[in-house]
Amino acid sequence: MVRTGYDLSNSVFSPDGRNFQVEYATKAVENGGTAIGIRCKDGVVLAVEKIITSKLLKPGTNKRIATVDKHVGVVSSGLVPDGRHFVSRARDEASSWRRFIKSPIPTSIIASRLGSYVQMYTLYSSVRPFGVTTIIGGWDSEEELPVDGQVGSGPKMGAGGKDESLRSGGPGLYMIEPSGLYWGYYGAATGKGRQVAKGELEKLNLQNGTLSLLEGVKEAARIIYVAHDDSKDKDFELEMTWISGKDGPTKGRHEEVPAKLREEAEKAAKKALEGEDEEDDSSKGDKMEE
Amino acid sequence: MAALFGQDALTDNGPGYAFSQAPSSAAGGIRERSFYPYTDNGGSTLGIAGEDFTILAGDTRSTSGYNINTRYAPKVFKIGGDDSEGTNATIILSVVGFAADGQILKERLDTIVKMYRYQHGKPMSVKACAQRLSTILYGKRFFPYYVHAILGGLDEEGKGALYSYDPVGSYEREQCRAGGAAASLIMPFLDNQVNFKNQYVPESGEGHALQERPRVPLKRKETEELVRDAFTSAVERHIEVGDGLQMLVVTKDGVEEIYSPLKRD
Amino acid sequence: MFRNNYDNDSVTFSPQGRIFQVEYAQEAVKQGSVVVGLVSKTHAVLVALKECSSYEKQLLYINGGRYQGIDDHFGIALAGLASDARVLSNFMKQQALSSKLTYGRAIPLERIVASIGDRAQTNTQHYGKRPYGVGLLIAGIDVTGPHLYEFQPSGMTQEMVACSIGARSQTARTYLERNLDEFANASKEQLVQHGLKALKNSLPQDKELTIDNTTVAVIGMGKVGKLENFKLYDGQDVSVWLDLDSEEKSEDTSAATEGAAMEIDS
Amino acid sequence: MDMRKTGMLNEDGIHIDMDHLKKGEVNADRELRIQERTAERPLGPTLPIESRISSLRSGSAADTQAVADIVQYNLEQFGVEYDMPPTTQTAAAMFQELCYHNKDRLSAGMIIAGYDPRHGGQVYSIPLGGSLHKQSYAIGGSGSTYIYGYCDANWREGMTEEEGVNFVKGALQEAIKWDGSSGGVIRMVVLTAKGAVRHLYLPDNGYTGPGTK
Amino acid sequence: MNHFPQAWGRPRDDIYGHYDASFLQSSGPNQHTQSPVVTGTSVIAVKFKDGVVVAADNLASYGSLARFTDVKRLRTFNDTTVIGFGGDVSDMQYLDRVLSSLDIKESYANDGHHLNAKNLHTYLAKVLYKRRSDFNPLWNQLLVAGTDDDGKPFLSSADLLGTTFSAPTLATGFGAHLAQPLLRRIVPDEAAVGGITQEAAVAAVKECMKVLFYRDARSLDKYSIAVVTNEGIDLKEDEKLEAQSWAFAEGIRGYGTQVS
Repeated sequence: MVRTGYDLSNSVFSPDGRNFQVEYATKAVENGGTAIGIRCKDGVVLAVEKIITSKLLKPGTNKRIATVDKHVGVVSSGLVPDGRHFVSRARDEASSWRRFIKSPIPTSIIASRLGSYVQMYTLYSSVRPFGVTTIIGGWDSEEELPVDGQVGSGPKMGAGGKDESLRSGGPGLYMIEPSGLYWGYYGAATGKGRQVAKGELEKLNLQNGTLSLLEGVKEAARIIYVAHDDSKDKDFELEMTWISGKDGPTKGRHEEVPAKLREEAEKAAKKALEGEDEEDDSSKGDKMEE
Repeated sequence: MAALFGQDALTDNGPGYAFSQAPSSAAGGIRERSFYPYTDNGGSTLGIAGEDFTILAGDTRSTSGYNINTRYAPKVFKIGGDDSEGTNATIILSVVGFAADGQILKERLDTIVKMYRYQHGKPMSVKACAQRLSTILYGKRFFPYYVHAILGGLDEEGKGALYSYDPVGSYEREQCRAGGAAASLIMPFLDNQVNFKNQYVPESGEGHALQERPRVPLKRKETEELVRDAFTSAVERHIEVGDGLQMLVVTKDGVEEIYSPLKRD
Repeated sequence: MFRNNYDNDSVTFSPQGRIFQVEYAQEAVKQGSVVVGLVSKTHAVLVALKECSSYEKQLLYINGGRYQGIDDHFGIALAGLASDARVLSNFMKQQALSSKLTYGRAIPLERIVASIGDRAQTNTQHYGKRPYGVGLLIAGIDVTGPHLYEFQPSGMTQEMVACSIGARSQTARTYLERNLDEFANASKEQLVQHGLKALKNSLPQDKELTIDNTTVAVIGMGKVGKLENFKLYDGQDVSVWLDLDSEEKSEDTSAATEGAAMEIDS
Repeated sequence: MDMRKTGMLNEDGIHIDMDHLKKGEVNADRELRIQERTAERPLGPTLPIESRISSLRSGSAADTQAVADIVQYNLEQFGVEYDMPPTTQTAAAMFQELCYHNKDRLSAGMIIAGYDPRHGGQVYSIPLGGSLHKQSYAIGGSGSTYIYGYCDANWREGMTEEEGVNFVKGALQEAIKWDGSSGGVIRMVVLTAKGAVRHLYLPDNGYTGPGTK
Repeated sequence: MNHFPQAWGRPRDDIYGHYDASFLQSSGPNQHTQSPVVTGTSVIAVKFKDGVVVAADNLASYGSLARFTDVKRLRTFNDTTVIGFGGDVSDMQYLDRVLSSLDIKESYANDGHHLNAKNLHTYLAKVLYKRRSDFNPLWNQLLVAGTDDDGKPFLSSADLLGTTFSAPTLATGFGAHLAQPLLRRIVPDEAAVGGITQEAAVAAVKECMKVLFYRDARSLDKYSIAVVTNEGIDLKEDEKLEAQSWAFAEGIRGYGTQVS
């Protein structure tokens, strides 16, 4: 294969209008563990397949899904340290929003800010693009939030003249690629198993807005298990977080899915897989057990 | 002005204060915005260097004006050592005056002594620490730490070493020193009892022939008693001193802490 | 062509999405002599080979011996460029100090490790910088118990049960992996012995561990919530550990296995 | 209005804002704010910040105008950048930020009132030091000291728009009566889902009209 | 510390003589220092065997005007710590935001470490000292209540100068004069803390709130009270003073028509 040198520097177009460095960065993502996000009617689930690269790693630690402010979760696939950089920027954005607007940053806005940030790393030859694709899930509060720090409460019966039919807040899910490109999603997947995962997500018909958060958790676990290619990869650990509204289990906060629920979901996922694999040789199923 | 209510009512009937109390009012003339960044938290400290030990002591009362903030606020601290408790420390410091400055000063010195150990692999000598403390204090010559600091330890020969400081870093190695609210009460007592000032050998003569009582190094036990007496007396005569007496004693075996109650009136 | 053009700086991806400069920096870690770290439920241990490769002036930085006092709750061991380690170590020292001064609390280990990881990542994304050429093992204890972390030049940091980095560390890792299940309930002595055995495995055939080439550092949870401060054993002091090792060998080579079996019974 | 030694304009007047609600009138729950001022100036202290957010200012006219201008600009930017109208809270947060961080340089007491469909009518008060208080109604300015009692005694939860207007008018009449530094006409703006409606009441007819015209 | 937050941090004429402020520039850039405007009065707190009780009334005064009557001056942190604010309300709100952002930052690691009351007090004291050293003080006195590293009750004060002290009973503002002696009678020293039940502590604090309302003209009969223990925080923000008795007024004879 003949390379022309247009791929040696960031911020350089090739004659056919490609930015090779961004494409190569995407390659780094394609080797990462699968990460997915599902936007349910009453919340968002994030899940990631953590490949166990060494037996010496301490199980249950080395978390890969991060919280931003209290209501946003971020998971990325690709170069892990780049993901950490991304998260720390996200936290800066959220805190600067807090400083000026004195309220939590809406998910759509943090996605847009971070999209711009990632895009900036494709513009200059002095930096390289992010080697991660990131999924951002958040819940914008449906409640009337006070201005941070305010005292007093107004009339006891609440403010007058509200349009009660208005629905505000709710779940948000976005995915940002190394190019800085981002879209809002019902279901998003990245990393090694993204193709399989996307197929599975599509089957869920998420745009109908009927999938509940609890079902979402089950589906997320199942999809990660389906997307995991255990002929190629070693064992993996499943990490899952979720965010619900004020009436849901997390009360608007981004939190780890409780261990019990996750284990249940994993058990169901394994079972579903076994069902699928019945015709295959059973050695795979055994392997899952260990 | 009326738009902002009669702000002057704020302090019409309190004690007098050095600055106009009216909050900056709407276009109401010159705005006075002074702030006095110090206060005096009372209390007293005292240090005595012996032959092979040094004692630093302080009462544990903290005051503001006529109020007692607390009956237990230590004024004597270990500096350096292995951890935040000062395990294996060999240097002690007392601070009296503005407590917040004292606290910060102590923390700065403690950090420096610990960093010294980190960088040089050996503990800092009292002499070096004494010089460093002076530098810290002078570094804030134009916004001083409002404290009277006394540093104690053992010198290279194992003798008791005591250094006392003014707020801007002037320092001197001394045999004994009292600081804080009751300094003027305690110091003359120490002059007499530690350095035997105004004590003469009986019958030794008249006028210039009169011989001063020769100085003898104090024993640790009697020094502790001396410290206790000094504070018991100070408590009687100074309202900002009382509640408890905290003593740190450095010897070749390390630092020992002794606490005893004082009158709480 | 053997050489490629994608390895000149750390801001260029190869077509496979690799960053060669970072990978080369990882090689620098392998030039350093081996260090081993492991944790039990009560202790964290670092053992290291002292003979410095040409790369290293100082093998073991322990924030308990030379760095005593301020971060009494953790220490580090390095493989690779010692000067890079010093930069990171000083940074950690500052962070630890500032945590003590600002909050009156010993800095949580995971956070201080993450902070050097973040620092290292920056060096892999900007032109004109180079990745750190050093790997670290960070071992210590905080209120959540003993921890061991590995730091890599890429900025990757991971919590481990046991780990080894440096020259021929693969053999040490193999030992650790084989005995992984025994660490959690090991006593302080057993843990150090495992460390020494792993270390020995990485030695060339004709070499032995001696007081001249081995250092050991231990930190443990003392009684009633108190720390057993980080303690470095160097020179003659190491002999207690080495003797322990040889005694055991002469008595019964399988003592460790037995010990573990007994614990399972109980 | 008079000139002080500092060269700052000082504005007198009183402001009442109320956040009030009532049931029964379609879309009529609203937030109200009124202000009154000496008649010599063509504009009241009421400044529209966004179409349905207003600020009331007391203290130095120059200061409060400057603050209001900055906030207005920022709110416009906000709307453009995020493609959504700012809420009353956002406006209040911005005002508070400016008033608090520049408290030693400003002499500005502000009342922020606004309506948005999600939060309904709201009133915030930012007194001199730059603290932020959410209130049922807020009063400020020189005349306000005279009507703390009136307002406390006459304010009720869930008033209708008409009751609200009367409450505000009644309070202001008292302020005008007793405060030597307040007087003239009553200007009022009523913020509801329907938008901002300005009212004017003259002493000529005992403050009964002309109202909204 | 006394009844006049405006006077905090200023030398008293009767003790120091009139202060010569001439060397302090009265004009020029970087003038920060302000005075408190909207202020809260006393905060009082007492340790008991399992924790700490803290209380403050719900009033924010504007000079002598009782301007805001629904200002909650106790703030919780982490479900482990209560902070009571006396002094300027705008600075209290600022500190509240500082604490919120600290809370968010702390929860990021999710590593099982939490700041306790002692850590928080150290931090706040540093913030206050820093600001006083910049001549831009936060005009507050804070009481921080909760438990320390060993789970024992913790109570400590920090003020606009960065001065800190800790005691089994603490009170700011007017409370330092009126409530502190009453509380000290019940809990004279650290050793006595172990013998105090929660009920006794709450009763003592409520009694003090009543005395303060009787005698502090800038106080309110609505108040907030929090009990903080290792089990969590019980915060009530809309308490009313109970069983007040002003009937003694009948017996007072003094001026005018009452001289008989």
